[in-house]
Amino acid sequence: MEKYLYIALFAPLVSSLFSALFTATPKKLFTGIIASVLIFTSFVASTILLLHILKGGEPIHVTLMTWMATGDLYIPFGFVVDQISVTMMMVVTLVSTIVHIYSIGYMDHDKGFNRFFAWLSAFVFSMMILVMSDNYAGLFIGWEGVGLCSWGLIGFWYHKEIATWASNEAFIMNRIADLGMLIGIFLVYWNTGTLQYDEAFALMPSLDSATLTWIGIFLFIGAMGKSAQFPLHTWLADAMEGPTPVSALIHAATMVTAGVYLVVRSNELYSLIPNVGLFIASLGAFVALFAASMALVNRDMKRIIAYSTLSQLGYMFAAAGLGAYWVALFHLMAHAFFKALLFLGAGNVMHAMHDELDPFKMGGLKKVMKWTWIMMTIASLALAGIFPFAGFFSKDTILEAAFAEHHFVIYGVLLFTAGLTAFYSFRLVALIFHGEERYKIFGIHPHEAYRFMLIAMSPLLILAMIAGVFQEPFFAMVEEILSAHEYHIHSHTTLWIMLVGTQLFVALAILYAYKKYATWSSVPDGTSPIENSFFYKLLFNQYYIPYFYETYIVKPYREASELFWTKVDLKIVDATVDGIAGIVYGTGEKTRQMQSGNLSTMLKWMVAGLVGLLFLAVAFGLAARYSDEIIVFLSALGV
Amino acid sequence: MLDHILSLLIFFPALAALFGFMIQKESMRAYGISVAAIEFALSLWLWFAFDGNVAGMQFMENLPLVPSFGINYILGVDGISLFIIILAAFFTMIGIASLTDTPNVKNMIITLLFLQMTMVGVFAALDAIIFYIFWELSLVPMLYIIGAWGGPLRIYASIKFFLYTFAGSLVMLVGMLFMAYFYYQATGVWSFAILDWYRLILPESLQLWLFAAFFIGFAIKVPMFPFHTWLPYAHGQAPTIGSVILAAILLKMGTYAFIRFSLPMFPDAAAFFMVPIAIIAIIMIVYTAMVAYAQKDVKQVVAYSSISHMGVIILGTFALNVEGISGSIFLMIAHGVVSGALFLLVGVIYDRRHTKMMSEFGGLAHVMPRYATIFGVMLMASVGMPLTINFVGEFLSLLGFYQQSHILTLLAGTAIIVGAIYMLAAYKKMFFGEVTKEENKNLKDVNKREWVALLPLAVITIWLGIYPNPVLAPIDNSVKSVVQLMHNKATTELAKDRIPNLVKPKVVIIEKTIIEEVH
Amino acid sequence: MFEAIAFYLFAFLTIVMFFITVTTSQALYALSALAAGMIFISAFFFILGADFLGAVQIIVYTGAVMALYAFGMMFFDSTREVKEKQGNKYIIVGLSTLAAILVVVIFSAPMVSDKIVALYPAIDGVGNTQEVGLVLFTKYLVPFEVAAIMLLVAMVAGIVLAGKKMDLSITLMSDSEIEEQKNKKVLS
Amino acid sequence: MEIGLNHYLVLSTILFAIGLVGVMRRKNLLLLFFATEILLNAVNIAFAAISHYYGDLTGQMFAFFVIAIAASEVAVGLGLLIVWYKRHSSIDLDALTTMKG
Repeated sequence: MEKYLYIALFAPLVSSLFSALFTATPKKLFTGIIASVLIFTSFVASTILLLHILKGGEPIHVTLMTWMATGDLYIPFGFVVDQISVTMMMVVTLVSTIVHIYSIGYMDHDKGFNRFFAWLSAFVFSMMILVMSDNYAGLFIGWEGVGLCSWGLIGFWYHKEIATWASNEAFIMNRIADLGMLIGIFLVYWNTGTLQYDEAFALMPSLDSATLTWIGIFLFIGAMGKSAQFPLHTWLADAMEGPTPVSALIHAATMVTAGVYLVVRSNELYSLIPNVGLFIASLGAFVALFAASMALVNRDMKRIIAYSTLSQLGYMFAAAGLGAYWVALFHLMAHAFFKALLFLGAGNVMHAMHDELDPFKMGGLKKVMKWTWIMMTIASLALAGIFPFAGFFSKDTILEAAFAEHHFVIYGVLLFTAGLTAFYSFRLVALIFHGEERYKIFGIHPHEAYRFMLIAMSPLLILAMIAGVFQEPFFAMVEEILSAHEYHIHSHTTLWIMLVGTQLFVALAILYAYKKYATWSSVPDGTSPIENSFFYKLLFNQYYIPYFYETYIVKPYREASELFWTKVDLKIVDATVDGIAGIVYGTGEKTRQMQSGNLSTMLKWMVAGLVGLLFLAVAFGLAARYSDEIIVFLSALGV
Repeated sequence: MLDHILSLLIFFPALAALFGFMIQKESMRAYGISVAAIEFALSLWLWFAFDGNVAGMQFMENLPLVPSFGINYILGVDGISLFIIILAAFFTMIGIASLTDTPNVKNMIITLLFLQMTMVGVFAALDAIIFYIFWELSLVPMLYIIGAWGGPLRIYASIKFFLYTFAGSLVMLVGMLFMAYFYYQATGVWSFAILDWYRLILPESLQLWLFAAFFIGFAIKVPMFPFHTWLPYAHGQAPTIGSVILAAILLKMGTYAFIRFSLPMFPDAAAFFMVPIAIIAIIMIVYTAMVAYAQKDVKQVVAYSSISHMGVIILGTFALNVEGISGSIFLMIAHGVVSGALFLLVGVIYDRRHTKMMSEFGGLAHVMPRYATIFGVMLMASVGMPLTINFVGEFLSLLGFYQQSHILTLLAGTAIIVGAIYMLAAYKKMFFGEVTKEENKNLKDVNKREWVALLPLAVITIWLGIYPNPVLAPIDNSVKSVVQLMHNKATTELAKDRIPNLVKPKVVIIEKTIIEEVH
Repeated sequence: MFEAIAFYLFAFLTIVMFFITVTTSQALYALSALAAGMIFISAFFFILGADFLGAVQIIVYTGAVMALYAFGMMFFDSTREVKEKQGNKYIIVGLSTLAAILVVVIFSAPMVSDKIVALYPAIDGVGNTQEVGLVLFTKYLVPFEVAAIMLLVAMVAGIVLAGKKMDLSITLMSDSEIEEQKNKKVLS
Repeated sequence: MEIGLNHYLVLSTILFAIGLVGVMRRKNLLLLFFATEILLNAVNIAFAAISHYYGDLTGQMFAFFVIAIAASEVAVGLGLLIVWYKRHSSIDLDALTTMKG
C-alpha cells in the first residue's frame, strides 16, 4: 500500500516538474495531457487507498526521511493515510483531475499554457503534502506551498496590475495567519516535545488548559488565514483575478478548506478546549452570514461565488467548532464538488462572454449554453441544500448539529444564511441564464464550451447530485478516529418540522430570487433608489473593510516605511554616525588652523601647553596630598 | 597534508594571488577560476575528512609565535565554522566565475584571492590575536574592491565601511587584551587561545563589561541596529562581486564571533543581555524590513533584507539553546547562499541596463522568463518558503527563541510577514506588469556564464531545504557541546535557568575545568 | 649680610638687563643687555660657590656665544630699529605670570624638597674646580664626551651652514661675475 | 637677612618668566634666540642654587651641560639663520609660514 501512497503523493510533483521544463517555450498540448494523466494516476492511487481504508485496513504510516533534527527536535518527512487524510486526498485529486482536464480547454489560447500546468500540478503536490503529512511541520510545508502556488496562480496573468496586486495580497494575508500557525507549532513543540500528531495528541490531555487554549487559538489563526475567515477574508474575493479553473480548484474546493482540515485534524486538541471550539463556531456562523450578505448585491459573477465559498467555509467551521468534525469534513467534501462545478460553469460563461463578469450584462444564456445552465442550476440547488442534492445532506446535518448542541443562536444564524444562500445563488443563475439577452447590447456572441470540458465536468455534476448517499459509509469510516456522534434530534416530530421548514424556507428564497431576477431587463447604472440606499452601499463595498485596510493599514505602513527610511534611517541613525565622524573631522579642520606655520603663534601655544602641564602637576600634586580628604568629601556627597 | 589542511586553505589563495601578479592579463580569469576551484575542492576534502560525530575541534594546528605572551598560531574547525569556510571557498569560486567585463580584472582576482585568505583565516583561527589579525585584514581587500570598482559614491562608502568596522574592532581588541589579562591573573600564564579562555569562569560583573566590549565589535560587523548604516552604502556602491562576498561571508563573521566568543566565554552576560539584544534584533527585523520596502533601488532592497535576516540570526543565537543556535548557524549559511544569489541576480540585470532603479524595469517576466524564474526561486527562499534553505534556519531560530520568550518571538515572527511584503513588492515592480520601457524590450535572458554561477546556488537552496541533515548534524554536535559548556560555566541563577542542561539524568560528562575566579 | 646685598643687587641688575633684552627694539641694545645679564648671572654662581661654573659662564656666554651673536648680527642690519607686530600683550604677560606662579607653587610644595638626597655630595677641603673635575671625569665622563662631540658637530654644522660659498669673494670678482652670481641667486 | 634657596628659585622663576615673555613677544628670529638664552640661564641659576643648598654637585653638572648645549645651539641656530636670511632676506617670524597646515 505504501507504493500507492508514494504514487499519490509524487505523481503531481512529477507532473509539475515535467511541465516546468517547458515554461519558457510556446504552448505544447502534451504538457496539459501528461499533467492530467499524472494527476489522474494520483487520483487512482488515492482511490485504491480509500478502498483499503474503507475495507477497514490499518492506516498507512510511512516515514520517508529525516527533515530537520537538532537538539531534541526531530522532524521527519512522514506521511499518514488515515480516514481523514484519505477523504481529503480523494477530494483533492478528483477535483484536480477534473480541473486539469478542463484547463486544457480553458487555457487553450493562453501563451502561458505550460506554465499554468506547472503551477497547477505544484499546487496539487503541496495540497497532498498538506493533507498527508503526519506532523505539524510537514503540514506547514504544504500550508506554505499552497500559498506559494496560489500566489503564482492568482498572479498568473502577471501583466495585469490588479492580478499581481491580488496575488501579493493573498500571499501576505496568508503569511499573517501563518505566523499564528507557526507560533502554534512552537507551542506544541515546547509543551509536548514533538510535532507528530499522534504523539502530541497523546500528551495533550496532561497539559494545563491555558496552554491548550493558546495552542488552539494560534493554530486557528493559521486556519483563519488559509480559509479566509473574518478579518482575513478580503484576499479571497480579490483572488478571483486568477484564471477560473484556479478559482475552482484552489479558492473553492481545496486550499481554502485547509483551515477546516487543520481543525478537524486537531480534533483531539479542540475537544479538550470547548471554549475555543465555541468561538470557532460563533466566528464560523458570523462569517457565514457576513459573506452571504456581501454576495447578495455583488455584481461580479466570480466574486459572488467566492463569497458563497466563504459563507460555506463558515458553515464548516461552525460544525467543527461545535465538535461535529465529521460533519464539517463531509460538508467540505460535498462543497468541493458542487462549488468546483459552479466555478467551472462560471468559467464556461466567462469564456462565452469574453471575460465579462457582470451578470447584469448577460441574461438568457440558457439557449446557447444549455449544459452549462443545467450544471450551474444543479450546483446551485446543491449549494442551497435542496433535497436530494449533496448540499442537503451535509448542510442540513450542520443545522441539526447546532440545534442538538443547543446553540440556538448559531442555529438561527445558519438557518437564515441558508435562505440567503439560496437567494443569491439563484439570483446569479436567473440573471445569467434567464430573462432578456442583455449581452446583445454589448455585441457579444456567446458559444458553448468545448465538449470535452463539459464531459470533464460531468463527474462533478454526478457527485453534486448523489454525494448525499455517501453520508452513511463516510460516517462509518471516520467514526473510528473522529469523536463522532450522529446528531439526532430527540423527537422525530421536531426533526421533521425542522427539515421541512428549512426546505420550505430555502425554496421560498429560490422562488423569490427567480421572481425578482428572471425577468430582469436592464443593466443597472447606479441610479435606482435601492442602489443608493445605505445597506446596498455598505454591502456593495464589502462593509468598507477593504477600504479600511487600505486606508488604515496598507497606507500607514507604506508611509511609515518611507518615514523610517528618509527620516529615521537617513536623518537620525546615519546622520548620527556621520555627525560623529563630522565632529572628529571638524575638530581636525578647526585645530588645523592652529598650525598657521607662524613660529610666534606656535611658541605661544607652546607656552600655553606648558602652563597647562604645570597646572596639571599642581592639581595632581594637591589631589595626592589631600587624597584622604577628597575621599571623605566625595563619600559625603554620596558618590 | 591533512594535518595542515587549514593552513593550506588559508595560505594557498594568498600564494596564488602573489603568483597572480606574474600571470598574463588574458589568462588571469582562467587562472583565478582554477585556483578558486582547487581551493573549493580542498574545502570539500576538509568536509569529507571531517568527523561529524566529534563535537570538539578538528585539524588543530599549533605553532608558537610569541610564547611569552601566549600568542600562538592555532587553527581548528568544528561544525560551527566548517560550513562557513566551505561557503567562503564556494562563493569566491562562483564570484570569480561570474566576473563580467570588469576593468582591471587581474587586480580584482588577486584582491579576491587575498580576501579569501582572510575569510578562511577568521573562521579557522582559534587564537584571539590571529583571529583579530585576519578580522582586520579582511577589511583591506574589501575596501579596495569597493573603492576601486564601486559606484559614484565609492570613496565615501568604502571609507565609511572601513572606519566604522575598524572602530568597532578596536574596542573588541581592548576586550581581548583584558580577557588575556584576566586569564593571566587567574592562572599566571598568558594565553590568547580561545579554548583556554573557554575554561575561565569570570565573575558576572566582569563578564558584563567584556561582553559589551566584544559586542560593539561584533555588532558593527553584523551589522546590528543602530550600527547598520554602513551596509547600505557599501552594498549600494560595491560592484556585484563585492556585494556578494560581503553579504555571503563577511557579515557572518560578526554572528560567528558571537557564537565563538561571546556565548561560551560570557554565559552569564549572554543570559543577562538576552532580552535587550532580542529587542534590538526585533527592531532590526521589522524596521529594516520596512525601510527595505521604501527603497527604490533593488540592490538596496536586498541590502536591507540582509540586515533583516541577520536580525533573525542574532535572535537564534541568543536563544541560548541547541535549536536556536543550530538554527542561527544554519541560517548564516542559508542567508549566505540566498543573499549572495540575489546580489548576483541584481548584478545580472545591472550588467544589461546599468541601472538598479526598480522604476526602470517592469514586465521583465515577459522578456527574461528564465531570469524571472530563478529570481523567483531565490525570492521565495528569501521570504522563508518551506523546503528552501532559509526556512530551516528561520524556523529553528524562532523555535529556539520561543523557549525564552513567547511575546518576543511573536514580534520577531513578523519577519515572515514583513519579509514577504518588501520582497513581493520589489518582485512585482520589476517583473510584473507590461514592459513599459523601450530599452527593456530586447534584453537578453540569462546567459551561460550566469547560469554557471546561479544554477548551483539554486540547487543548493532547494537541496539543503529538503535535506539539511548533512549540514545540520555536524552543527548540532558542536552546538550541543557549546551549550553544555555554557550551562556548566554559568554562575548566576538567571543563566542556569535560561541555558538548558543537556545532560539531564547522568553525571556531567564534559570535562569541566574550573579555574578559580578572577577577583 | 654681604651675601644678601650682593644677591639683591645682582638680582635687580639681572632682571633689568633681561627685561631690556626682551623689550628693546634696538638689536644692539638687546645684545649688550644680554651680555651684561650673563655676566651678572655669573656673579650668582660665585656667590653660590660654583666658581668653575661662573668662569665657564663668563667665558662661554659672554665670550663665545655673544661673539657669535655679534658676528651673526653683522649679516643683518643691526642698526635698524627692529619692527615687530605685537599681538595681544595680555596673553603674553598673563601666560608668563601664570607659569611663574605655578612654578613657585610647585617649588613651595614640601614634598619636592623633602625628598632630595645628595647623589654626589660636595667634597670637603677641595676647591670647586677640583670637585667638578672629579665628578665630571668620573661619573659624567660619557655625557661629557658626548657633549664634546656634540659641540664638534655643532661647530662643523655652523661652518657648513653659514659658510656656504665662502670661497666666493665679491671683492675679487668683477661686476659681470657678480651679476651672474646674482642671477643664479647664490647671493641675495 | 639670610638668603635661602627659595630666593634663588624665585629669582630663577622671574627670569624664566621674562624669558617666556621674550619668546612669545619677539618676532625677530635673532632676538628670539636671545630670549631662549634667558630661559636657559634662568634654569642654570636654579640648578646652581639647588646644588649649593643640598651640597650636591649634580646641579652644577647639569648647568654645565646646559651651557654646552646652549653653545652648540647657538652655533647651529645662527648658521641656519644665515642660510635663511640669504634665501629670504628677512628674519621676520611672520614671514616664516611655510609650515602652514
